[in-house]
Amino acid sequence: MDIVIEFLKYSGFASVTWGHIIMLIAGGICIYLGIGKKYEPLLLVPIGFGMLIGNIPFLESAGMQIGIYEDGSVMNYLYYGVLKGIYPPLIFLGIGAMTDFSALLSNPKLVLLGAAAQIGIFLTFIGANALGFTSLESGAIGIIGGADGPTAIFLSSKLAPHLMGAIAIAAYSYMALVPVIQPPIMKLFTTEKERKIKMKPVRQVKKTEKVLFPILGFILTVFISPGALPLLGMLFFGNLLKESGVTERLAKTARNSLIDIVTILLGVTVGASTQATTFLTKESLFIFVLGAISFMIATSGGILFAKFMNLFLKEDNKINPLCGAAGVSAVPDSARVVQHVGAQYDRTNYLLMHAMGPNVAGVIGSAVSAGILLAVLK
Amino acid sequence: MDIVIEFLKYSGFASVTWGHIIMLIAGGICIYLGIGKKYEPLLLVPIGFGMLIGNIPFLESAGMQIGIYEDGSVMNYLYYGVLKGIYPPLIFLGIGAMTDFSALLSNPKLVLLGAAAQIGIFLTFIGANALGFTSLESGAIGIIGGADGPTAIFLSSKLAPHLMGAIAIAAYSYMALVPVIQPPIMKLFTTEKERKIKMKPVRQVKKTEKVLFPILGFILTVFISPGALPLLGMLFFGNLLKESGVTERLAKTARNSLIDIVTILLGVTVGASTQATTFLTKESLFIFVLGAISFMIATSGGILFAKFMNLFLKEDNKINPLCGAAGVSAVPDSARVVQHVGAQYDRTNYLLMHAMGPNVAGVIGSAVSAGILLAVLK
Amino acid sequence: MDIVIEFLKYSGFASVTWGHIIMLIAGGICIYLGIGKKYEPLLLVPIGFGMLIGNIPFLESAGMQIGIYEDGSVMNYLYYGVLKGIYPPLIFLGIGAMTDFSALLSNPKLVLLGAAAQIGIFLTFIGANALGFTSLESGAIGIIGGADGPTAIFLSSKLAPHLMGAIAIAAYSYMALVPVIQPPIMKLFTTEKERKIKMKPVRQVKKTEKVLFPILGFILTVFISPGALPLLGMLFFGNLLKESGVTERLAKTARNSLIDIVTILLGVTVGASTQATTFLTKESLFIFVLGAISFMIATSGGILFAKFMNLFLKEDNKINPLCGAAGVSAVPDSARVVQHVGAQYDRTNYLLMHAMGPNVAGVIGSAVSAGILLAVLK
Amino acid sequence: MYKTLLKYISTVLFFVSFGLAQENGENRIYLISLFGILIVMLSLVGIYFFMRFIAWMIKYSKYKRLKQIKEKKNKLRIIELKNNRPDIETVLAISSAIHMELKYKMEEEKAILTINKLIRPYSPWSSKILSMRRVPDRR
Amino acid sequence: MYKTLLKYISTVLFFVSFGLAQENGENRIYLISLFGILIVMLSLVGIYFFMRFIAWMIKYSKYKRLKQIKEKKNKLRIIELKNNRPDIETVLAISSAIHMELKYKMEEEKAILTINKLIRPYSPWSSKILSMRRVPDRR
Amino acid sequence: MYKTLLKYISTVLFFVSFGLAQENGENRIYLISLFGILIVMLSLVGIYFFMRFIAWMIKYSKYKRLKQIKEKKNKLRIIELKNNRPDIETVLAISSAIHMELKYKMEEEKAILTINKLIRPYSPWSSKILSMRRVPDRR
Ligand code: NA
Ligand code: NA
Ligand code: NA
Repeated sequence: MDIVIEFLKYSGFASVTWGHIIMLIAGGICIYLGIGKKYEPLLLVPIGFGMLIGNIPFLESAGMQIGIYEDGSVMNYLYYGVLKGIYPPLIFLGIGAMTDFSALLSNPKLVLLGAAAQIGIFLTFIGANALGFTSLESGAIGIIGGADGPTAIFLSSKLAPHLMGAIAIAAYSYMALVPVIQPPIMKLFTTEKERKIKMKPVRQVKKTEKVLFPILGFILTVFISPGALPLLGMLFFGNLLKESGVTERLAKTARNSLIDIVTILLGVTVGASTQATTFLTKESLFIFVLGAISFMIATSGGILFAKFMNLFLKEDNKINPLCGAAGVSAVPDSARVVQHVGAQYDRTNYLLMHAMGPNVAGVIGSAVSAGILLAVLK
Repeated sequence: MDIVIEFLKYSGFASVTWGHIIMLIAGGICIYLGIGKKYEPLLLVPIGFGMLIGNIPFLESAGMQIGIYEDGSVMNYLYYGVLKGIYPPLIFLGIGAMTDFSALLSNPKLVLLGAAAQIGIFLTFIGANALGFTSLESGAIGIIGGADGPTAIFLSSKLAPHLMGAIAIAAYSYMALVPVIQPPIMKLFTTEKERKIKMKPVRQVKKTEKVLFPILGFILTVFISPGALPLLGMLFFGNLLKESGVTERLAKTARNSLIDIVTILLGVTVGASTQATTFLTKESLFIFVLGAISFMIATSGGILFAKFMNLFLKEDNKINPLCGAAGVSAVPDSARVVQHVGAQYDRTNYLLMHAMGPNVAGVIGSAVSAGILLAVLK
Repeated sequence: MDIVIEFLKYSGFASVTWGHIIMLIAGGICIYLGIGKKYEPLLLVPIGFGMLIGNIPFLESAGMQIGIYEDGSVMNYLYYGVLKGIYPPLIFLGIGAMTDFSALLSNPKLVLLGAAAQIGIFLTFIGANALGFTSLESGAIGIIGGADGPTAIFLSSKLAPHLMGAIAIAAYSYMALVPVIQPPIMKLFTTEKERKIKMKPVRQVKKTEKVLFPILGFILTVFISPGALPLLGMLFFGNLLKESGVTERLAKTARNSLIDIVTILLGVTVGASTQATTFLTKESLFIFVLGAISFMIATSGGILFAKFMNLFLKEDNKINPLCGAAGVSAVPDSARVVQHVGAQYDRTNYLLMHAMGPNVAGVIGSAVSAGILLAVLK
Repeated sequence: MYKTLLKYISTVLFFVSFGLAQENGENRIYLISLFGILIVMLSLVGIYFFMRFIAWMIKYSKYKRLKQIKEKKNKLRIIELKNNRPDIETVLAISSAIHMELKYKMEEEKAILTINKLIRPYSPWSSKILSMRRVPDRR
Repeated sequence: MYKTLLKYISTVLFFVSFGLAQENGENRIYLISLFGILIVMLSLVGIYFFMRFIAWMIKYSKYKRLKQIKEKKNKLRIIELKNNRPDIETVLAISSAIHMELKYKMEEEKAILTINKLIRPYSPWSSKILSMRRVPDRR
Repeated sequence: MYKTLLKYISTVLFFVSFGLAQENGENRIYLISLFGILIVMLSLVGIYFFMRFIAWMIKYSKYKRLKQIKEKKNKLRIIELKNNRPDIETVLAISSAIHMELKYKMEEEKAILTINKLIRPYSPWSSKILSMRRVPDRR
């Protein structure tokens, strides 16, 4: 009966540990949140299934080349794009090709909210450092507060590759949970009167402005923060393809096939990188806690800065401070949350368009922050 | 006139051998079967043209970096995805995103036919070993009987990369020739009465079952055979993207752009890998003969097991043994062959849906077999 | 205030040079020509934005891995496909899948014009050599006269990688400027009577011819010039996918998603490879001048050869020498220019279809030339 | 009668072959093959039972939930409903109607595809390459 | 009144916190964070002013060009035009009409999407895999 | 008359330039260039003859097959057919009709594309990104 024992030894049942089971359940929960609750399914379903793939127990000494950390395995080759930070700029290319920046251009003072929400990044950076993480690790953890998955993966691939799994999962989980995390904070920091503020309709944006924005906005932001070049370069390039009016076929491919392929590969490999042995650590727990705090600080930062700006604005020109919450990016979920909370207090208040401005500004803001941290810490 | 001689030396006419001509004709035949006879054109046309590309004679000492086995050539870079087994899981991702497993779920006892047909793999494994191939090589040759191109390429890339060209061409050729190979065997092993058996209409499958199947089916099969992880992981992942209902855009890209791009690259490089010098050997001949036998055994295995199952089934619940032939996979060709042969004896007998169950089960069955061989032999 | 100085040091303002500014303006001009003037926007917009990305000043010693020539940067990974000549054959695959060769098949004597225009390649090759470039460099520079971006990138990646940026930009710029460069030359070398020549309507081409052409045309041309294998192999493979009638889904993906993705990546990385420090040299200037001359010679060559052929042709069968200008390839711009100039002298003269023949023949002709130069010089 | 016999004979033969392979223990190839095919069977049988279990669970949970809801509201109506439960013929009729409907839709789709094919002419004048590289406006 | 006060207080607090961080010069982390957020602000404020400048430039250049053209033709008509310039209400009415039109179009598009969804049946008979691998004609 | 002259002169000039290049045998660059362009010519001339041969073969095989079929059936009808072979004008008329038809189809396609463009509004409300990340249902 030697052969029976040998076959058993190769099977998953022989190598399974509690760690595997916990992670398989966690993967199942991600999939459930994505499919059952419809929280960002395009991210959570691939990541969740990736967690299943990455946590199937097997005899590692057999050299079958199937684990994501085994040289020569398929998952290892695909993971390369995460590890080297190649996928995030490609995703930004697609996001650029599908984002309409006119919300930002039509009411440019709201971009400041997108900047203010980045306070979450830097306060978490300080907090992580205080908790004993190195400055490199702290920078990578802080970026979770940017509420932008690709930016988080890009920065952690450069600063702290060993923490990338936990950081990426935290960033994407909290992005998915924005509708759960943000509303209580939004209600805590605003009065009912403030939540009912109606804002002026936005002006129309000209085509020339839309074409010039990705070019000049790109040069300005990367001159200030060259570290953001890979992310902002692709974001604005994608947007130029969209707005130029003569490269529509490239923009279409960038925002469809290209971003879909990269999303599938990124999601499944990030999920699979959470192998129980490397993932179930004290550090991961800290990262999750810090990430949650980071999100809350970012939300508060946006709201409070909106209130601060209101001090200087005339009565008929005031900002509804709920819009500040959209500054965390997590496009377009947080803008939708703003619209939803606003509508709870005044059904006729249509905040979505106003929230989109800080929302896309938040994407640029986090990329700039990532560039700063990359330059200063690396 | 030195320069004339030099130019001549670089031309293909100076380097051509009988091997090149034979392989060019073989490539032409593949293209003819694909276009003229419409046998699996999506596979045979790229493979056939690849055989032309791979067998254009040239002066190898010129260092032009154009041969598939020359470092730094484009074909060499693209071939990397075959050599490292990267393309097959990506193709399985696309197949998962286009396969409807409800045929399997609606009449689950037919999955056993998909298992029985894998006997072809293991008997060929024994046969190849008896013919003098090493156990690693025998495993890779045996998998031809799985009637699944990507599985064959994946396993041979791990067990016997030096035989991959012959194995891949054999697997794809016989898959294309399924409508020629199977019908005589189907008629040989069945009585006319059996061929006329009508089966009960299948039950409807619920959406929840369809969503749970890729998750639970995946965990179960890879716990039993972890070596199948790269293939089954991607297959079931693609299927979850399809069935979840919330990730349709990812599933659409996986079953269109992604699988098409990978099919083109895989087909043309597999074809090109059949360079006369490495391909026209005694081993290749053996592989082709063993592959043909393997297909026949697999078909017989499925049919005979259906007859064996009928011994235990009530009269009104019997299986039409023709369905057993669909167990070899070669989706969906063999299922169509079943439908066609069945209709020859009773035009009102609609077997296609019943044959799809063993058909897709055959895909899973071969992947599990590949995983077992990988674990035990590697 | 140390930290302020440090932050300043990392910013682009601290590292900017006149070279950066010149190149940023050049990038802006490319984008303007693409969007404002609609000169080949699908090439000039990605290249132009790439020039912006590649010329953002930053502190190179910071090790941020953001420059295209820095190991481990995203742009460096994407540039790999240019540097190793991988993208050009993939673009040729897509071009093959969108090109209709029936214009060439219906009036095959016009293919000679596509051959004659390649004189530009070889005369520039001589000229570059006379100017002091090595024979390898001269070959790479000469290919600019082929008026085919992918061919130029492919050959320069093999012969003179250090000049690739300048060669690629020159090739694509002049391709975009075909409507500016060609008309004066066309008018210079033709009489008004010649420009008014009307040509016979073309014959219908049978499907069998269209299917056989990519197969036999491929074998013939690469037997003569095996160095063109990677380019012509993919070009004719793409065309077979298109014409076979049974692989339409593969052809569709090749001419849409695949070529778009590769065009985006190729354009942006070629643009970014023009970093001021490596690009603003005397060599680049020479390359641009030689490229312009090359284009003019190629155009003249095609026209004069048409006139030469007319000496041997009967009155009612004469070629309109304007069609010779389409022999430079630059598909389909130069064919459109021919149509346009022809229509200036006789509004009822429809030359476009006749110009498409030499136009696609020019693509084959430049690839064959590239193969010859690769074989002889490497 | 003879079928039961055949049935037993084949079962016995199966296990005999199993035993023979076991005897020949030194020849690993045979054992791998034998256990290989058994494991393949096992995994697919596993799927079979797994999916039956799930199907049963879904049915059961739905039935239970339905029961709870109904019980809360109106006990009478449940009984009524039970009496009026559609018989198997009605179900089949409805489902075949749905099937016909779907089939009709499919044909409609095919018609659209055919139209698309017709209106996509492949001449050099309309080939996609023309739309890829444009002639400038000013001419 | 009290608002102006609050305004000044908050401004002062901001600079005080700034100063405190500066004091604590040895702790790089704090300084990086402070200047980090300031630079983020700076870059987005930069975008703000940049885009306002561009908007202004576009408007100005257009206005200038328009003026030049008109001046050449008819001085009287310019005055007329100025008098007849549509008031803000008219502009709003027109733009909302356009918006409604677009919205209607959007709904139309959605309707099309719904139809597409309906006519794409996912049964094994129509699944795309069937169209991928064909049975030869001669059978 | 003078044309025949020109023809010969140009041919001679061509071979003279060829000879000159040959003389200068030590300079490889010239020879490579000369033979390079000749080989390019050769390959495209090769394609020319190849394709003519194929066209002829297709025509011939079709003609032969047609002939065989016809011969078997009715010799008289072949002659009739020859007499009734449509003249070139008829062929042109038919082909131009087909061309018009195709053109019409193309315009139809363009019309569809235009409609698609109109009904795809690029506002933040309809941008594809909104459909990428959804807000949960329960709110
Ligand atoms: Na953000
Ligand atoms: Na199989
Ligand atoms: Na050319």
